Amino acid sequence: MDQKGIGMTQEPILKARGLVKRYGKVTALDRCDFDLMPGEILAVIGDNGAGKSSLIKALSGAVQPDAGEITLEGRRAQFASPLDARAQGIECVYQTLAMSPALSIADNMFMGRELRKPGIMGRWFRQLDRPAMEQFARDKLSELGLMTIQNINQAVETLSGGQRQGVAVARAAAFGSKVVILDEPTAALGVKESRRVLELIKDVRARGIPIILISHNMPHVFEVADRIHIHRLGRRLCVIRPDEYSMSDAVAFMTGAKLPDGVEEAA
Amino acid sequence: MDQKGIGMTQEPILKARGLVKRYGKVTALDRCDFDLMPGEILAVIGDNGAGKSSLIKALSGAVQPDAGEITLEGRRAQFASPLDARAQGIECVYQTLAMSPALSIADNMFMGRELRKPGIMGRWFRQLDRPAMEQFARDKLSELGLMTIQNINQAVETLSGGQRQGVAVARAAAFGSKVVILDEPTAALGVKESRRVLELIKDVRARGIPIILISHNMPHVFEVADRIHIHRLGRRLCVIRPDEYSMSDAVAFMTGAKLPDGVEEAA
Amino acid sequence: MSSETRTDGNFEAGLSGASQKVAVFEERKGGLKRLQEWLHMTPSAVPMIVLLVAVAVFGLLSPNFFKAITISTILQQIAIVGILGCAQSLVILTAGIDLSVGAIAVFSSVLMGQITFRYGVPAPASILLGLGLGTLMGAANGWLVARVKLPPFIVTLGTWQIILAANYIFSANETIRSSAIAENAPALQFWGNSIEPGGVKVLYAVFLLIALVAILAYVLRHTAWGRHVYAVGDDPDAAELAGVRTGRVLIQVYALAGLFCAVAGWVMIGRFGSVSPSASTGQMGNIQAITAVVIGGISLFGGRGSIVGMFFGAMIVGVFEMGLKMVGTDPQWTFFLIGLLIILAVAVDQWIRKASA
Amino acid sequence: MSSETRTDGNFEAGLSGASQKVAVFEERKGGLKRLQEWLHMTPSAVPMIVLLVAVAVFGLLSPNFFKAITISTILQQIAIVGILGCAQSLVILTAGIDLSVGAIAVFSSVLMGQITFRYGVPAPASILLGLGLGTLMGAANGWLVARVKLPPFIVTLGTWQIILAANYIFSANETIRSSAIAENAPALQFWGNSIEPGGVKVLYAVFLLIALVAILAYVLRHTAWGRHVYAVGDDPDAAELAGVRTGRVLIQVYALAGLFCAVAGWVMIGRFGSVSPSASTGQMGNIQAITAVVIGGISLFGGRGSIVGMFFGAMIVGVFEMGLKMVGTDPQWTFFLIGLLIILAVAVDQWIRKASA
Amino acid sequence: ESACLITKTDTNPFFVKMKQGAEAKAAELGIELKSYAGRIDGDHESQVSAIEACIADGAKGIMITASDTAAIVDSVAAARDAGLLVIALDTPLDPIDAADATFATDNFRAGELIGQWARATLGDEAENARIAMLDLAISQPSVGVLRDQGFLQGFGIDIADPAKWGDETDPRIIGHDVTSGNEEGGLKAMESLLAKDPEINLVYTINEPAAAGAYEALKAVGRENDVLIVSIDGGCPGVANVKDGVIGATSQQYPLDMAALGVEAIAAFAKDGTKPTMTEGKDFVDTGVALVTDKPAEGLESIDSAKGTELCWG
Ligand SMILES: Nc1ncnc2c1ncn2[C@@H]1O[C@H](COP(=O)(O)OP(=O)(O)OP(=O)(O)O)[C@@H](O)[C@H]1O
Ligand SMILES: Nc1ncnc2c1ncn2[C@@H]1O[C@H](COP(=O)(O)OP(=O)(O)OP(=O)(O)O)[C@@H](O)[C@H]1O
Ligand SMILES: [Mg+2]
Ligand SMILES: [Mg+2]
Repeated sequence: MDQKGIGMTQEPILKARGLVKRYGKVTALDRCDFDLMPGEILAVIGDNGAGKSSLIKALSGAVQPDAGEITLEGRRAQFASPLDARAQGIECVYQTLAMSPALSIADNMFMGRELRKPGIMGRWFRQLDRPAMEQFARDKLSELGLMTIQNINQAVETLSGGQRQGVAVARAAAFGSKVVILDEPTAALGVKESRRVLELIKDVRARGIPIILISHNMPHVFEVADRIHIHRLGRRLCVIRPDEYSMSDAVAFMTGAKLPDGVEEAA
Repeated sequence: MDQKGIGMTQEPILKARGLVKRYGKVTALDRCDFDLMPGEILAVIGDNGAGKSSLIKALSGAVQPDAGEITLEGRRAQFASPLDARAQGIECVYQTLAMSPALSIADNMFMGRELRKPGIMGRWFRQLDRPAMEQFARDKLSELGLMTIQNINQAVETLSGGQRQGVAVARAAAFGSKVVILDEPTAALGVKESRRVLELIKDVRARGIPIILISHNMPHVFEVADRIHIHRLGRRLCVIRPDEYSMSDAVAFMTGAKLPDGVEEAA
Repeated sequence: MSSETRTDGNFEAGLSGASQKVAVFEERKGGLKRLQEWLHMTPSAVPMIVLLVAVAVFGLLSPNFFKAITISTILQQIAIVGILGCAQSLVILTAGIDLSVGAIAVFSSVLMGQITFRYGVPAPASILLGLGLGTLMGAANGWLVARVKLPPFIVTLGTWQIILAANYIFSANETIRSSAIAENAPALQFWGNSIEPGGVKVLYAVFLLIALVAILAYVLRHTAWGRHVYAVGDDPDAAELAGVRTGRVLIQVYALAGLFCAVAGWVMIGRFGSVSPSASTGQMGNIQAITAVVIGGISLFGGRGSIVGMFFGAMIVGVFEMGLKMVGTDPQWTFFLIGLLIILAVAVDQWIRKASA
Repeated sequence: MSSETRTDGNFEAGLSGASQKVAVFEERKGGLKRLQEWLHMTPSAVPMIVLLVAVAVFGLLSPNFFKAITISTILQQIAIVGILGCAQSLVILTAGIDLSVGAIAVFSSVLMGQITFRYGVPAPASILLGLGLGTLMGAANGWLVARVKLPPFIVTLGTWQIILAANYIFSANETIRSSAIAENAPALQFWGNSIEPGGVKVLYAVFLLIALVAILAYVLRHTAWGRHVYAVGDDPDAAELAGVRTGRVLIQVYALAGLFCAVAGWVMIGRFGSVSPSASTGQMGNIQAITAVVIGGISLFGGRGSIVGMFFGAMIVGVFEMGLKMVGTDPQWTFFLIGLLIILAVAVDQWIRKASA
Repeated sequence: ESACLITKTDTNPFFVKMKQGAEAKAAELGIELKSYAGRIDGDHESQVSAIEACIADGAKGIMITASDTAAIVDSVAAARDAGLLVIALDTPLDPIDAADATFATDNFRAGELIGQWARATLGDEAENARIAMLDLAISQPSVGVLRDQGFLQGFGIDIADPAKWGDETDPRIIGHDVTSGNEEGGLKAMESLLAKDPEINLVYTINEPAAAGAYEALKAVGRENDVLIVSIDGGCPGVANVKDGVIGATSQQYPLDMAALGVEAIAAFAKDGTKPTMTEGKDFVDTGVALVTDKPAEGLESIDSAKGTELCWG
């Protein structure tokens, strides 16, 4: 299989080469490459501990890789913090969700980009526009069907695991402008809520924004992904198209049961 | 549908009647009933926030219900703490996993039931038998295929989300003697690891131990469950057998799209 | 796989027509329940209630307690602790702790005094200088915490000693006498002025404290920065990932705390008349401020609590100290009973919270 | 649903023959890297290195520093702080803090002395009584923390005052003189005895400290109880869910801390000869012990660190204080420099940890 | 040649001056002086470790103002065994011959003087006096107790146990409170006692900073002119306050003299091993105490504030 051929007609919007990340003795990323094309949904699949989360953390500025380089829209990018990445339009839902448990849903959704009241109160007294923030949060959660949340001012710590995840996904989808990264967004979600998230992912792509989706749910992956990045032992094993391979193949590749054509087992 | 008829030929091993649990204004359990038959795998499904986790927390002593009663093997049970429940043979994997992040995998697996060295060192100096504990932990993890863990003395905080979940499941399966409760055990697991957990669940049942499985993964639920408890709005809506209903039906019931025969929407 | 036959590929079809209803549960009724709920929603009410009970008890025990002078004395005694408490609250909300608050306050007051008297700078200018230097000391704490990533306890334990020692060295242990200040630099004693509505003498310092508490309460509740302070204290990693510049917020918080301490130093001159490097606030101010904060219900683990609670916390300590002295126990017994009452106050607080959960 | 056609029901077929291989990555080489890794694996080595550097520097600055008497003086000076540090370490490992350690130590020593001299109880019996009462005071702290669920800081802030006041009241400010003790109750001064191998005088108290550290290190590392202490400090909810009786562990920890403090009180009699209720350990002991613990690398947030680190932490403080005295700085400059060095020591520690991560 | 000076604290101006006096003398005699201090009043342990440091450092002699006069005896004995000359400054050790020599003022006597002065000044009103006692610390360090009890004795009040303040039953005592010996503490203590009894008309203070604080509290309620404040120390700001009428009378002590004498004694000892000789008829070298007031009372020897200013120490 000619990997290089896949989708390489365009320039990738987000590209990484030779990323290395070590934690003490563990090498979580081992000279890993990565390409995200404009407007696509790229799924990343791999065993537990393969280094998927480490990869997207490196891409979104949450960790600094020990080696390797990242380019965003052809320009070399150095993200010192998630805020840097966010300023460039990369929005990420981390596996740990990154929520402040004691704060409300609305506070969490707008963390770091709060809305201020119009007029003097906002300009001079820097008062938050709570009604607007709450309305926005309510709308986004309704889109996801998370209407079982009774009170938008509820502290996040009082939400069920699934509700919490829903809030995080709603936040990323609402604010991502260039790239949206989702690390297992449906892991804790129910059937109905998962469906909503998948629809939302398609909506976001329809807005022309590319998405990186990490998931262990093969049916979901094969349903929405344009390309699938298979991660194994800290690096990219291959990239496949869901219509050219079956789920069994993908599972076989990522677990090491089979090797894709033209690739030799690295480790 | 005659709910009462299902599996009621035997006495339930674990039974609850009229459980109520309130968190401030939220009523997480609203006069909820529950039955677990000996030797069965009972799946509990429901929307996010339906109160599934609250239910099993009440059953395992992690929270005290505001009202209602629980009976274990026909005797009234009052679990003041998870330790009480554990002493009675109820082992639980919570959604939050209940791990001490800074401690090692082996330490976590044996928390509260450590092995001591034989002979004087153990009896008098109460020294831990680390080699035995480590060996045991390694074996259990291998059974689950979590061999990507390099070092059994690694701190749990350095594990990937999926690896952590695997450790928690291995712990419960290894020690549960009467009832094993699993709250979304495969949520963060990969395809390979999920499969292992399902096999493990079947193994446990084969040992004659009944299992409560909370999951949002319908194919998994329909594959392993003997009966399915459908939870909705804080209470049991109905109990179905997977061979009598389709997944679509179950999903429709739990999301409120359809009502099962003979049940009226409560809330 | 055994389940093949039961699996229908498209089980999500069941979703069509799924309920969109929000779960609605009956509301509980009853006055007591409502009170509990209100207490739960308004954590600062709990210290307020403890305070009212304390006032009532001491009022019964000591006939002098309800006299105007007692009230005004209590208020003016808590002014400094209250302002230090504002500084401490900010820091503790970020899950930090500031042991140097008292030292910064004393050193700032010494700086203001010595710059005026030793170097002949006009009082308003040296006040500004003192406030600026206090802010700098706080910012240094913040920099060590946020950038060098040292634990706040150890940083401020170190700077506490450093600042206190610098204070003695710089001042050469010299006290500036009250009469000299009143003559040459009355601006230094500004906060010692008072108004007397209806015979109750109230220092300007008391109004300053109330204003600071009100402003801080607004800022923490109604501005983005305030929410960031809570987020940093709640879970710094999550806050960072969510896009809060945690480092910057921390430095700002410690610097602001330094500024408040310097303000407290200025108030000290007004209140004590003189400028003395050996004021006990330098040694005890931190413990007093922390006591007020904790009795006021702010969690030492960060992210939870309100500044208004701290105000009531300071009041509780003030009322206890005064009340016990008036009831007439000897100082050792007063010390003993205050220890007991601190524990009791927090236990009651905890009990009310639990009952209402 | 659009993906129908691509879905194959039994994708898990792909699993057959899945690799069981453990990921293996190349090991990094190089001496520096190895050192870093070793430091990372052995956190208590970091304070040890800081200690060695400090000793070397003071040895260069002061010709008298390397004399036997200096070494033995430092050792005997840290004996009490070190024992209090053991108590404090236990508590801090559970994410608590104990401000009452110094007060318990002083009160216990007063109890031992007064029970012997005022009530005529034989010394060994009153020592046992004193140890028991100290344990009780600690247990009271633990009960308040574990059962009433009050924050440790506020509990021990309260008991600190209570115990200190009780100490003054009970003792009636009476010092029991050294000569009286030596005559009538030498058992009280037991730990003040010493051996002199090669001219270096080493108090029994120093051996006691080393023994306590060794035992605690063993208990924390190699017994179930020790692991539970770490688990409680790490995440109490998780520990409770995982089946640790967190309440009981907490009470045991505080009670044990109380016992250690009482032992420290006994050692104080040996070291100072006399029994004095106004010993400044009552006021300062807590801060000194906390300093040792934190410099030793135990996290104030609980669950991380080792008791051996605390020992080196106490040594570092002892060496700094002695070294600075010998170099001859004035006391305020000594405080200033110790403040600075506390921060520096922790900064270096942090830096090494970071470099090796 | 080196010598050590160990004071109770180094934040109290009294000890700061003592140190300056010692340093000046040491420089003159070519002796290296190292100073140590406790961290808080009553800090006994720091003094013990300071003595140990001096021994280790090979000093020739130690001057110490002991925080705990009985407890320090062991350490002092160890120092003398090691061949050091130990001189007690300001406060005699218990027993007094535990030190080689003592250059001290009698704190009890200092208290007695102001007590007698207050009694004489109040005249018949003394029977109805309402007294506030502003003490040092609740740990009751010995200076605080000696001064307090001396004052009460001088005023004619039964002091019960002379080793403890607060056990008196005389109704003229409104209350005791502690001040840490600084303005802040003096102010707060005075405020509290005024709330307890607004009619207070005599205030004993442990030292002059506490007196200044008490004065501020009295001024705030407009009673600065009809309350008598007495104090002890004789520092220059204190004497200035006597002059200004803030303090009615104070007992002046001479820390500079004590320190200078101490350094000279150590220098002499270092040279040829001579030990200092005591004041005639006493077992210590009394450096004296004088009552400073501008309103002399009959039958009481005193100096006025002008003279006091000449003799004051900082
Ligand atoms: N902070 C850390 N410290 C040490 N090791 C870490 C840390 N984070 C991750 N690792 C290790 O790095 C490897 C990759 O982890 P990562 O979280 O990237 O896996 P993943 O592919 O996201 O797995 P999962 O699907 O389970 O989330 C794992 O072996 C893990 O143990
Ligand atoms: N500690 C708490 N405080 C307040 N409310 C809570 C708390 N725990 C749960 N709740 C509320 O109780 C309801 C039920 O929560 P629960 O966690 O039992 O749901 P769940 O069915 O397990 O959902 P999921 O599938 O998302 O895990 C939710 O509405 C949640 O907001
Ligand atoms: Mg991951
Ligand atoms: Mg749940």
